[in-house]
Amino acid sequence: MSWGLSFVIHLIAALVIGLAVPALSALVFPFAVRRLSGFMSDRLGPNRVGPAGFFQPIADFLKLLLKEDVAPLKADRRLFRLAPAIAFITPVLAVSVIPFSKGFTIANLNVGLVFIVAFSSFTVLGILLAGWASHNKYSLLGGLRSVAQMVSYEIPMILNIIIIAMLVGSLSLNDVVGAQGKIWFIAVQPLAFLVFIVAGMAELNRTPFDLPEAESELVAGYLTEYSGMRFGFFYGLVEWGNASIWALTGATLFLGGWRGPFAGNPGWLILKVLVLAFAVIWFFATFPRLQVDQLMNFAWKVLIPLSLVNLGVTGLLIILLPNSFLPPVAAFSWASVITIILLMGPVLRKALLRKRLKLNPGTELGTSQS
Amino acid sequence: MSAEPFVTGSEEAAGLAEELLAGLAAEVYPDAGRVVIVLQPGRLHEAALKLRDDKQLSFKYLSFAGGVDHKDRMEAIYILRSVNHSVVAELRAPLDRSLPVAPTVSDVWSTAGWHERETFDLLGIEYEGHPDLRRILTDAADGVHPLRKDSRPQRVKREEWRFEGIGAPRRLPGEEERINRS
Amino acid sequence: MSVIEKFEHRNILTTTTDRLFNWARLNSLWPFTYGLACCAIEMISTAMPRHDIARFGMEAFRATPRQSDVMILSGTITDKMAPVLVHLYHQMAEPRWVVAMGACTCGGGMFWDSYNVVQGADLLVPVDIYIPGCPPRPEALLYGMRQLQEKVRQQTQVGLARRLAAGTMVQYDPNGGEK
Amino acid sequence: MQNEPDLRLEEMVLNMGPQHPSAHGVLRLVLHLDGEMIVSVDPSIGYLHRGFEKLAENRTYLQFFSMLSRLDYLAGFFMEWTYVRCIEGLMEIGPPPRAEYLRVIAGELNRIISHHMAIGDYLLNLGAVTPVLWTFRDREDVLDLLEMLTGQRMMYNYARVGGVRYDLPDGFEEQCRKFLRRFPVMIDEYEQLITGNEIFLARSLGMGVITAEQALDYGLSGPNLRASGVAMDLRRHDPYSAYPELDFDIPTGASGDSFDRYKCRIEELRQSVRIIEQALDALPGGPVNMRIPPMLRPPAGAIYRAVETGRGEWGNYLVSDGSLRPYRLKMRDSCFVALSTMPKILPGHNIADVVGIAGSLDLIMGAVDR
Repeated sequence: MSWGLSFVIHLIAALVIGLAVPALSALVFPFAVRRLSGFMSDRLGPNRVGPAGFFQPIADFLKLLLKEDVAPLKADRRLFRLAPAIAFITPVLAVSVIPFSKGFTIANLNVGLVFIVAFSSFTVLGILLAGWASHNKYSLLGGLRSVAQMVSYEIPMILNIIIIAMLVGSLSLNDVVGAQGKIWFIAVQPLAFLVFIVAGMAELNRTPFDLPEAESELVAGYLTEYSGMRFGFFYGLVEWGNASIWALTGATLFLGGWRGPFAGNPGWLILKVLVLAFAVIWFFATFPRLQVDQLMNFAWKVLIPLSLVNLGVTGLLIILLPNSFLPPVAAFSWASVITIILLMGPVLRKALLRKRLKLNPGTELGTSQS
Repeated sequence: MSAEPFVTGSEEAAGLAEELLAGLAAEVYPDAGRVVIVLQPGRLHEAALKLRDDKQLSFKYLSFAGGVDHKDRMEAIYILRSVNHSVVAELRAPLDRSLPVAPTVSDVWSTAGWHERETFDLLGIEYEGHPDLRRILTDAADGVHPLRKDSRPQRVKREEWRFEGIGAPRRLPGEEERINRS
Repeated sequence: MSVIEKFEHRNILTTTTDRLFNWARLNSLWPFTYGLACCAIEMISTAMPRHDIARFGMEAFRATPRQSDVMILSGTITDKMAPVLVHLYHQMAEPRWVVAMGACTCGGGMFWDSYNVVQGADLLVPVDIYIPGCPPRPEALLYGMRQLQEKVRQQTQVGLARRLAAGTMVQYDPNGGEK
Repeated sequence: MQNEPDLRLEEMVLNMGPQHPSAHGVLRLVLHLDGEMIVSVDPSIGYLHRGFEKLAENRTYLQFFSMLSRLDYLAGFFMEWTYVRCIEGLMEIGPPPRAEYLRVIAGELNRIISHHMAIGDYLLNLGAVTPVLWTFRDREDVLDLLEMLTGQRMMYNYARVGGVRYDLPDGFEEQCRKFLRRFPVMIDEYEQLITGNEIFLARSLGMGVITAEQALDYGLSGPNLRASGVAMDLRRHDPYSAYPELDFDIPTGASGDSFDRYKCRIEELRQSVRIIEQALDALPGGPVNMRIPPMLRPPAGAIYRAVETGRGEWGNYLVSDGSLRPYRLKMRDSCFVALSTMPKILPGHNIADVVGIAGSLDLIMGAVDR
């Protein structure tokens, strides 16, 4: 096979998979969210369109495609139209370094981790542009919140990716999967996995960190002025495409990628992605939303120090015990996770929740006091 | 728990209030479970302060401030609640109907601020010294106060706002931010 | 010859696209969270577990007019609110529909003689479906939304285009807006 | 020129409402913002001003009756109760004891649905989706009971001058007791989902604090007042109907923040269950209505009567001139005064807290605007 033909095939495969992953996730995830969160709140969710309502997202997107595309007169219209396309770069490109099974990677980069981190920043740019160009105060606030939040949570995210890279000794995602032949990294570094999940929720603007599009405060945040398919781009393709990129990365880094009990194949990867996506929906149905200052405090005062300590200790252990560093790293990580969950939870709750309610028994007349 | 003597009913409270407001009130009598205090013109603010600060009656709670238009005269009404006791008092301040002006009590009870704005809006009673006397519920024209007995509120011409199609001239205030059809 | 006139007569292309497009539209009518008064509570109840409007793909209550398809006017419209309402209607993207829920939006309701109440939403914006009741039960709202779906089903692209070109809503007729 | 700073900082004016997802209907808040911090607030109301007070003057006493439950449309029975108490007070009649107990039952059921909405809506404003769905699920059960009792889901027309409209229907008592047995479990379920949640605690503790002095000064009432530590409840303070014969506690908070307001409402749900149980046990026999003249002509005079609704003191000041129509009907609403505290308590908070605090104050615009 000549080099040229191989390049063309590669390019077509990259485009097909790069577009298919966000498109499929935009079709599957909204449906799953509506049915699952419906189930969690004692409802049915959409079930009339197609088998069990499975065509609901198709109807939604076709409708959005047909809807009028409105741009406010005072908006910066060039940027307004460009923003969804810019934000869409992330899910299309980042998927190309994910190993789907043995030897099935679109681009086997030796700096795959760096590539993912680099391209995930494009979403921030798109959202900032969308918020800025809309000429709407809600959009502006949403866009600014989003940038602050995504830039802050990028740091713990990257720190934890570095931990994995240190454990593997390589930045290639294929090597990461290859290193998890015996044990998945979730068992070695549960602390990093937890931080990865939390930072991921913030990166994806999902509950409890969905401040940029906080519906009850900012109407629809940076999306407020978007209608029609441009809204569909953001709402479906970008958001859920990013969610699947996050889940793919998480599955690859911590859950063994395409590895599975019988034979390694993409099915296992998809299963792991769905498990992670279920976590997203579960959080959505459970948590209220944080506040901007609390969100920032959490990133800078909790997550980043935690990640730094984890990074330092892991690095130290790797230097001290170059041949058998996995058991001590696992011991340290598990110990810190158990400490955090068992100790900090109740302590924090007790500190926050003092016994404050007083019951005044049924009293005689006129004895209430000021 | 207050150590003050316990006021049981409106009769007893009426006696106490009469004693307290000697020279300010024209009439104090119990009626239908509450104490009615009809004030002499122009003594509202003094009486309000006295009623609030009195240890026994301690009317620290203002339920509402309103007014009644009695065709020939206007009355500003204040319903007070005692914090310690089960007593309700009604303050009535007679006003001149052609130019109803009352002193504000929003410095005595903060809650009066909005109630007075509402009464100003609906009845046209002007409260002297009120920090922010604007219409609150309606945006009627000047001089129109819907709850006055002789008021015939002007109907707003709704044709001005009506949606008449996409190509129609825009008449809405603030409509210059019209959307661009691409 | 305009584009609209080219598709004046029904053919297999227009009918198929009509059916496909209408299928998408009627199955994803996203209402606008615009609660006005008492009826708003019943509108919320309709979206809640017992009545669950989500079954028809309508639970995506969007908070911004740009992204919503149906404006459910739930409650009394006052003089102070009327300009806001029209403004919001302007901001919605085509195709858009309006449902008048409850007696007040249909014709002023029991407040018809008040000095501050608009006697019906159709004085301000074109209304597609009227739902009587004070307030209508959630079942009534569901029925009304089903009727709106029927209306959307009978729409044609030509009718829609003509509506856009003419600048006004075409009144409901079973031929789907064709003359 | 040199004195001018490079960066010009200015306040941003944000118009929240009248159409806003958490405007509780049609509240409009003009916020002056410094970044995300609130500098000052100017609530603008009247978007639902339907002119009830004027309409009352144009209708006979009985014609006006059907409008009352449209005021506070979440708990309409309290409005009817207050109004009939005014007329009964003017006519110096009292309903038969069975009617008083039935009014208490209907009133407490109304309090439950009102608090349901308050709690669910508050959590929805904070960004949690599931609580509102759960509370509405249980709210429907109460609405079923009320529909059995009165024939309507929301607008009851149940109270009559000199009694109530219907006696208990068959099967009401069993269904009500079944509900009362199940409901405390549901309340525990809400608390499991909401009260212990760290994010909820972080969002509610110390937010929108109203001290006891401020609360009295501003004339707050209901759970908002009791959360500040003032045990003032009209059911005890200015007793009416069958309440003196019933045993219940008055929950009070300690600090007057959003959390205390939420917790007071949760506790009041439990107390309402207690009250209904006692009322069902102690339900006396006899008629539920008394003969009154078909054309009501209360004697001339003025009267003030108030009822403790789910939101606080609802009062009617009724002036009669002896004719068929009320001469003047002034309504006192607790949401109106709760809203008037917002310019005082909001500055210094975040945008996110605006909706949180508004939700915890439990505003109903139908009652605010009248």
